[in-house]
Amino acid sequence: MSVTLQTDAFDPGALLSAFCRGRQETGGICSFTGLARAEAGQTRLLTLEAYPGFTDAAIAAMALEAAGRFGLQDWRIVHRVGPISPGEAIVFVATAAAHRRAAFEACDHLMDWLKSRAPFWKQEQGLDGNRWIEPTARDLADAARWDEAAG
Amino acid sequence: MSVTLQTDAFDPGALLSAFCRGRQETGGICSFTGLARAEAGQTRLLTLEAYPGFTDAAIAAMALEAAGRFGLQDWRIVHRVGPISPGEAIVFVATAAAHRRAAFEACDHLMDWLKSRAPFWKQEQGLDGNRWIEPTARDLADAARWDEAAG
Amino acid sequence: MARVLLFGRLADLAGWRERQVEAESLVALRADLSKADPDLGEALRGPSVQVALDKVLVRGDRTLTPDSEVAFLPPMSGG
Amino acid sequence: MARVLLFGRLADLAGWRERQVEAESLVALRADLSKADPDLGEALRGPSVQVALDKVLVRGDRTLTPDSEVAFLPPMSGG
Repeated sequence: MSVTLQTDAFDPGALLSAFCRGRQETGGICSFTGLARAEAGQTRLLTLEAYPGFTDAAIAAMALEAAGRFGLQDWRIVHRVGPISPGEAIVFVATAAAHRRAAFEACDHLMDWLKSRAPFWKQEQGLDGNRWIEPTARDLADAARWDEAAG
Repeated sequence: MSVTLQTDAFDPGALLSAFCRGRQETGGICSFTGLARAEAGQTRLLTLEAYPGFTDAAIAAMALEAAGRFGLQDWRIVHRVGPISPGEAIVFVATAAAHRRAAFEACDHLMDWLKSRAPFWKQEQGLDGNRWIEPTARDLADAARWDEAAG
Repeated sequence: MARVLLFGRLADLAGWRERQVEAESLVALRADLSKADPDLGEALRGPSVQVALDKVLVRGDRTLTPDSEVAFLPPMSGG
Repeated sequence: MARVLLFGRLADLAGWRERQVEAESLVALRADLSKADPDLGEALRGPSVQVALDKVLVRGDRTLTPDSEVAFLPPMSGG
């Protein structure tokens, strides 16, 4: 149960191997890896800014809430900050539960929240200059799916 | 896009590392790893029987159908056969898509099908002897969620 | 002559998993298996048992050739 | 004296990301920042800008101590 924000690239598989190890009562582990897309030649550099101590605390609080709600046995979140090249992993989320439905739903839910509400500031450097990005309508709609379910 | 049935144990992380490599246009990769549970001390050995050439063909046909339905860029399925000890991985499914919703849904769907309808015969060796297992009501209900969606 | 495969509880019941059997059709094969082992014959007639000929599910009768492979599949448990 | 942090487009607008500012309250701090850079002052008043004091979101005024950390947070983009 931990959050890591890091500027170095990471290997999602190494994180999954570590997360799977020594589990006797876990039935299912779901992982999601978000990658930076190249967007068909329009090469972009993505830069993520975080507020250390605030961003990781917000993510941990959210993950603990989700762990209780979905009955998770364990979770792990790693998020890149700083410049990220196309093809590189931006985020890794893994969830462990006794049954697979809980692992899938919690991972999906955590990703929706991370993509739309986590305290990051994202900048795309494209051919037409730099711009700060806000969550897409799709991201907000995805995240809102869980608000009703919580009611 | 391949299915492997194997008697040897595997490392889910190594499979995920290989699956993530060199992706320029993939936005999200979802993976699910199913593990054999120890069931609190009631140590069991699980044995899975497959029909080589039939089981793998059925899984590949199902995965290709799902790839079309969800717009997957790629998928990978590895399934153990033979005796499996508690804590060991039984199944690994990974899906790659441009956007995360498709990756999650396809992986979830493939797992539901694999757990309930894939041509395996599963035997549990428990303290009270061996028994052949059929899909649980939960497995069948999970798989049936997708029948309506396809209509 | 066909190669016959049994899976899961059918193999446990019969005490074998693979056998060469002389038969010119699926109907003749079922009759031969039933004659040699009535309990197995009964089990193979169960509505939940499927038959694959050369790795493709089939229903009803089929002609068998010397290199046919016939598999009797009890209800699949999923993985 | 408080440590002031700006994030995202606010830092681009101001041309700095971190600065020590003399101020005894959040209201006084905003006034000082606005006086030195009216455009920044205007941006900080936007309804979508949140304020964190010592890494906790706050609303309204607060007393600042010499080791206070004040962060101005534009809309978060998600990861």
